[in-house]
Formats: sequence, C-alpha cells, structure tokens
Amino acid sequence: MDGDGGSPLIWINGWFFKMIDKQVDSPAKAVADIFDGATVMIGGFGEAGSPIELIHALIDQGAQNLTVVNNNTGSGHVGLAALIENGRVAKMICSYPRTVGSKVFPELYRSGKIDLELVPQGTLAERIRAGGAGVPAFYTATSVGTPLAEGKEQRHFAGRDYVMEYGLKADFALIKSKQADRYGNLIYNKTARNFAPIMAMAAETTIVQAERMVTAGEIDPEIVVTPGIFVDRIVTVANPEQESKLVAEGRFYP
Amino acid sequence: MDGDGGSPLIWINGWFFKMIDKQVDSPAKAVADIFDGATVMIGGFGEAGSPIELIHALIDQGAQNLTVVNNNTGSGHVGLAALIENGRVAKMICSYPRTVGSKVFPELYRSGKIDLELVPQGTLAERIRAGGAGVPAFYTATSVGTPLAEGKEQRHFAGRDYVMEYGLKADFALIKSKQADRYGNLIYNKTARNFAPIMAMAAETTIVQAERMVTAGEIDPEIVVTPGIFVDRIVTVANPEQESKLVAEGRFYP
Amino acid sequence: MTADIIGWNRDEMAKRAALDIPDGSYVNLGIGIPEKVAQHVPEGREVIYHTENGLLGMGPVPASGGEDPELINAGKKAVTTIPGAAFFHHADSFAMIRGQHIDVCVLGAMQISEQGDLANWSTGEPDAIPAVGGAMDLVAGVKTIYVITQHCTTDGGPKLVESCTYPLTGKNVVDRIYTDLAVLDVTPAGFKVLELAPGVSFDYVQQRTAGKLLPAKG
Amino acid sequence: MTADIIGWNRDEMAKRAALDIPDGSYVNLGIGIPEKVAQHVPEGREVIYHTENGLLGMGPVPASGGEDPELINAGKKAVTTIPGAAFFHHADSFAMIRGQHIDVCVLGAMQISEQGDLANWSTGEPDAIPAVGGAMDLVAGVKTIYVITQHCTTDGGPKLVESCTYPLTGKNVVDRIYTDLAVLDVTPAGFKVLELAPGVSFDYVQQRTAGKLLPAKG
Repeated sequence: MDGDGGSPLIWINGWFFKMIDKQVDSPAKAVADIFDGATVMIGGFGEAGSPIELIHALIDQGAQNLTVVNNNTGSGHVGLAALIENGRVAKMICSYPRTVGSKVFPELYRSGKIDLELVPQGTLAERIRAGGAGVPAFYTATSVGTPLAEGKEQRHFAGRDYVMEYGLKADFALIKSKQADRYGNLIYNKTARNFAPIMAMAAETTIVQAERMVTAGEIDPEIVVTPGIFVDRIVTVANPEQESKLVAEGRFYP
Repeated sequence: MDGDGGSPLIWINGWFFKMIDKQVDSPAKAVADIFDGATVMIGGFGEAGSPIELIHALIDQGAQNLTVVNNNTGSGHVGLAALIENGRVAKMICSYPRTVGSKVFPELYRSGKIDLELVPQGTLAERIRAGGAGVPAFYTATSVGTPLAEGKEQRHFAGRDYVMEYGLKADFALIKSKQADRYGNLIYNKTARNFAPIMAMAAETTIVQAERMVTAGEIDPEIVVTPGIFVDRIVTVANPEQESKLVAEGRFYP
Repeated sequence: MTADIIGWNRDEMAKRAALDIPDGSYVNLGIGIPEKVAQHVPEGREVIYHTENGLLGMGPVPASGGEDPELINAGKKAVTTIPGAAFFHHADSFAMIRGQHIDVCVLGAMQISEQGDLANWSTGEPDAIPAVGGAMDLVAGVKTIYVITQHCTTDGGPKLVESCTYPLTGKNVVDRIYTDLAVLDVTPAGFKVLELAPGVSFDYVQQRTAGKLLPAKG
Repeated sequence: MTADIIGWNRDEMAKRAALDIPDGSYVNLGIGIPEKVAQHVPEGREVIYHTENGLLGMGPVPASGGEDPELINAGKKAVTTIPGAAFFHHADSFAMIRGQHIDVCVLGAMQISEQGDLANWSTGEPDAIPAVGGAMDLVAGVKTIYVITQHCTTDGGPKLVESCTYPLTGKNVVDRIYTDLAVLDVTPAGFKVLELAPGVSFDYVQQRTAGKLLPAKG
C-alpha cells in the first residue's frame, strides 16, 4: 500500500489479486457521477471539516439543481458559498444559514432563487443519523410549540408533547477526514468531526477527502470513528485550503 | 490523581479545592442506593463486558424485584445468572435468554417466576440509544410480520411497513470499562464495548467498574468512547473475575 | 438618571449568573454575554463546558496565534481543550442536549414571557433570514435554562412580557433570568424578583416589565 | 439410497454459497453452517466480515491458547481481527445492519416459504424459551439474504414449504437457499432450482419440497 492511489495487490498461490481499495486519483474523479437533482450532504460546521476541494471539484463538474444538507451556507465566495453562488443549489437543508461574512445565500433567498428547509441543529443531526440507521421517523421534543413544528405531526408520550421528524438520506456525502485507510476507516481532527460520521452513514455514496492515507491496521481498531463500511471513495488532499484564509483574501471560486 | 480513590485537590490562591472526582471506594458503595423495583441495565454480551464484580455487589446489597436489561441471561451460577437465581429479578428485557450453560433463567421462566420481554437485539440497542438521546419512540422495519410485532403500532413510510418502538431508560446502568479518568471518560476493550456506551447514556445513574484509572487527559480526547457526562460513579476493579472460568469451575455466587 | 448608568453591566450580569452554577455541572453557554459566564465561575468550583459542535471539556480562548480553525465552539470561535476533554460527532453531541444530560444552559433572549416562553432566534420579519442553530434543542433538552439579557430593548421597550410576539424558541422553558436590573425566577404566578441590582428599586423594574412582578418575599 | 449419502455435505453447501459472495462485500454470517462460508471464499476475493456484537473486519478463529474472552463473535466464540478492523458499540453495529449497509447475510433456517418468509428462531412450542438475538434485524436490514440449510428436517419433513408454520423471523426476506440437494432462488412464481447437487434429480428435490419447484430454464 503506497498511499498515493496505487491499487494494493496480494500474492496468492502464484497469482496477484487486487485488494479492496477505495482510493480514487483526484477530487474530479471522486465527484464525477454526482447527478443533476441529487441530494448531497456536505460535512462541516462553518469551515471546520468543510471538504473544500471536493466542493470545488463539484463546482467544476457542473451538476445542477442540487439539494444540499449542511449546517450552514458557507462564507465569502469559496467552498459551499461558491457552490450556491454558482447557481447549483436549488434547496438548502440547514440550521443556521446566516453567518458573519455570508452574503451569497441571503441574497438568493430574498430574491426567491433558493429554497430553505430550516431544521434545528440537533434535529438535523438526529435525522441524518436516523437516515443512516434505517429509522424512517422518530419523535423529539425540540421545536414543540414553535413555528418549526407547524404542520408536523405531534404526539404525547408520558406527559410531554413531541413532534415527528423523518430520517434524512442522501445520494452523496462529501466529507473531510484526517486519516483514512484503503477500506475507508476514518479518524478526524478535533471539532472538524462534527457531521461527517453521520453523513457517511446516511449517504448512498460517501466521498472522503483525507489528509493522509495510512496502511490498513495503522488506525487502531479501538479508535476508528467511521468504519469503512460507510465509505465508498477516498481522495488524498494532503494540504487542504483553509476557507477563512481564502475569504480573508477575497478569493472567488472558480 | 493517585488512581486509588483519593479525591484530587487543586490549589487556588492559598486554598485547596476538591475537583470533580467520580471515584468510589468499592463495588458495595457504588451500588448501595439501587432500590427495590429499579430498572437496571447491565452491560455485556455473554461474558464480554459483563461487570461481574458490580453484579456480585448488587447481589450482596439485596435489592429485590428488579427489571434487568441485558442481551442475555447469564450462564452458570455467577454474575447475572446468580442475580436471577437469587430471586432478585422480576423481569428480564433481553434478546437472547438462551445460552449454552444457562439453566437458571429457563427454569424460573417455565415455572412462571420471572417475566420476559423479548426484544430483537438491534431494536434493543436502538431503544437504549433512543432512551439516552431523548427520543421517546421511533420506527423500525425489524420484526414486522412476526409475533414480536403483535400489539405494536404499525405504520407505512415510503413503501414499507414499520413498527413503533419506545425509547428505553433505566434508573441504573452497571458497565465495565478498560480505562477511566476522574471525569468518567471511558475506553473499552475490543468486543467488551458492546452495550456499555449506550447504556451509560440511557441510565439516570451510571456505575462503572474500570480496570484502570488514569489521569485526566491521559485518554486522548479523540479516542474517548464514553464522555464523562454519561458516567456517575467509577470503581477500580483491576483484575476482574472471568465469568467463563468461574462457570467452568462450577462456582456459585454468593 | 439614565438607563446606562444604573444596574449591572454585562460582566456583572455574567458574574451573578455564574454564582448559581453548581459545582461539577455540565454547562452549555450561548453566544454573547452568556460566554462571559465561564470567566466568573467562583473559585473552587469545577464546571465542564459543552459546545454542541462536538466537544465536552472546552477550555478558554487560546492565546493569539494559537488558534486552530478545526478547534472551535458553537459560535465558530477558536477555543482550547482541558485535560479530560472528549470529541464526538453531532448526533452524539445533541444526544447529550436532547437526552437531558446537560445540567445548565445559559442563553440570550429577545423576549421571555411570564410562562417562561423564550423567543431568541427570529424577529419574524418577512425579509429576515431565519436561522435557529441549536437553540430549540437546548431549551427543549437541558435541565435548567438561564437567560442573560438586558432588561429592555435598545428602544427601551420591555423584553419580559406577558406573552411573546416574536416566534418562540420554546414554550415554558426558562427557569431564571439575569438582567442588568434584577434576577428573576419564572414561577407559575409570574416573574418573581429574587434580587435587585444596586440602586434599583422593585418599582423601577416593574415599570420596565410588561408582566406582573412578584416580590421575593410576599 | 439414503439421504445422507446423496447431495452436498455441510462444507460443500458452504462452498457453494461462498461462490455467490461478490468481491469486496460486507458480510454477516450466522451461527452453524453459515460460519463455514468464510473458509470457502474463492481466492482473489476480499470479503469483510461483520459480527453484530461490535466488530467489522473479523478474522479467523485464533490458534488454541490465543483466545481472548473479550474478542468474540455473535455466537460468543473467540475470533481475531484483520488489519483494518474496527470496534464499535451495539447501536452503531445494528445501524450497519438496519441501515442496509451490510451486503450479504447468510443464515440458517427452520422453514422457508415460497414467498421468502423465514422461520429460524422459535418452534413456537409452549415451553420453548423464546430467543431471537439479531436474526430479525438481519433479515429486515441486510440487502441480500442467503439461507443455508439441510433440505429436510431430521424427520425427513420439508423445510421449504408453502407457508411457514413456525413463528416468522421476517416476511418475504430470503433471496436464495443453499441446501444439501440444490440451490434455489425465491421468485414471485415459487422456488426456482438454479442448480442440483451431483446425482440429485429435479423430481427428487420436488418430492422433498412442500412448495412448487420451477426448473432453472422453462
């Protein structure tokens, strides 16, 4: 396993066989089949954990009319904000589409050019986990008695009111990790973990940008955060761009 | 932090203050307030992860009429099987009350002396997690069309039938960990992890027997499995008994 | 006498709230004045801070130059960790909140009603960008909800009201309110004044409150 | 000619099933004959084994003396890990099953109906101790369900039936059946014989099946 995208081979009885290897060569190849109208979960809480190279590859790729699930709506004119600014996102599902330095979403929203499904942050997280765990719906006390509960089914359990919320799945998830192995076992960096592990569970195809590839077994089985079963493709991005730096520099993508 | 139950002190401006420290001196003290009729979740899958010293302390303590949540019903005449054999358990909530070498539960069950709520293993796990996460009920496809769905609410979502299951909470959880710090941050050993992290979430009072106490910070924040917020008491049991060995030796408890 | 020279300032409000946080609590602090509470916890108490983006055991703001863009709090500001911290994903983090594992949450407010209803996420104006974050989860899930807020709006209007006109964050969720003028409990009979800021009278507070105030002792 | 000298033995059944497991699959193997499948995966295929008690990347049985009572499989037998394994808790483990992340599950059976209903957890007898374990989760959640079973009961009665008389594990869940006599697909029209064991005729299998068999090619 050389860590640069080569396919590991195993020698058995005089033959070489290809082993499981989820690495792909480039962000462009990793996102090539994201289709118009797809639902795409994108990891990150603000810039922490935002897979900026995968988002930029998705902008280059050109898919339209996307439904994007992310806690926020990006900032400046790079990453998620650039995806929105380039007119690729028909709908955002998020908890907090208002950030310092975030102008792109508010303008499109006010002019009616983008839809918004506003979801409390914990309900969003729980809906994503439920989607990944085969739970089609569950009940929560969050939002009861507020405008966000309007139109939702309510029910009483043991002396308290709850609303019913649906599990949320996606066609693709784009996430960022610190290390990955060929099976897709992942570990993350500090609070960049945030939504990535549950989005990996909830997406049909999970695409990871990892800062470093390691040999299978190098990540102790006790500390794996995302087991490889939830991962489909890994691309190494050794030195990812830092969103806040690009924003400070006034950069636009593309 | 000396790891033997002493209370850590911190010196501030000429005064010593007691720091958070969830250690207790003995299994007996750790389980002293478990009351008659309590619901007690007990970690473990078979003997892996079974907190045998805490269970034995609970037998000594004498609480009656317990509802116990565990995947199994113990084996031989020690640990959970001994708790049942000593007549302390009114009801078992479990997925598999039939194990090689498990005679205690079957006899009491056939003679009508113990109740059984049989729950599919994944539904049991998900109900426990839901209890810990503030979810009073959720839907699952597991058990649809089987006797275990009888009497349960059913509902159709997106072309498939599901049953409604309730979140499960407990008054106490007894679990076993490999390492703990004074805050109750825990890591586990291999497949002994099983139900412990979710039971810690679902119980009002979580009691841990840890093989080793470590200084706060010694467990890397990236690899903590159970954050201390889910833990109330820790007792060090450096060399826990091995259930299968006691069973092989024909041992009884007490 | 003008409103800005009477009563507690922001730090004093945070300090007063900090007094009520029990030793050993798990605490989540909202953005703004609530963040200041951490600086005022009385010596000798150890409190563990949770930030909903996946960290328990949040430490103070790092020294300048020591910021890590991947170690932030819910307000997206750089933080540190204490020895004994833990990282986890968003669903586990909100399980702590929604499963009633956090002891105390301190939040800001736009309006609080006599029934303890809280409005702190939206003015409900048609062109406002609605953004709720974790506020609804916190008020629904945390055992004790404290609010720190100026007693009045910048226009001098009341924030403590008979019933909220802004969209709610939660119904019947607030336990105690720390303003620049007073500390008040939400009780079934109405706002109960526990303590007045120095130089502030009960009547002065009542005049600035759109709900009936109760004295601490009848 | 007696039943025990005709058809495939247990290892041959497991070997035949192993042929149908695609390279790169995530697989959960039930207790009994299904466990043997792991020994027969064709060379050149890499398959990852999941055991529902919290391990992905389960390796073979350890050498005698190398057993660890805290490293076991769902049958509570000692196992090992492969490089690249991961441990996790029970809710995460069953999220893999129930969230349809496992590709193939191979299970034993007491009865399988023409509709693909499976009964494999209880005889339903009054004094039986009911024990279901993870079977209902597996059949409800895993994408492809294979069953390995003797074609007949020890009494010679049929296990492939028009409708199950034992309590069900799941309705309409079985995709393919590997018996000592044949490989059969569950189709809307009934059991379809894909392959016969050496020396076994279609009629021989039909006589031992309480549902209508379809030949592989009309």
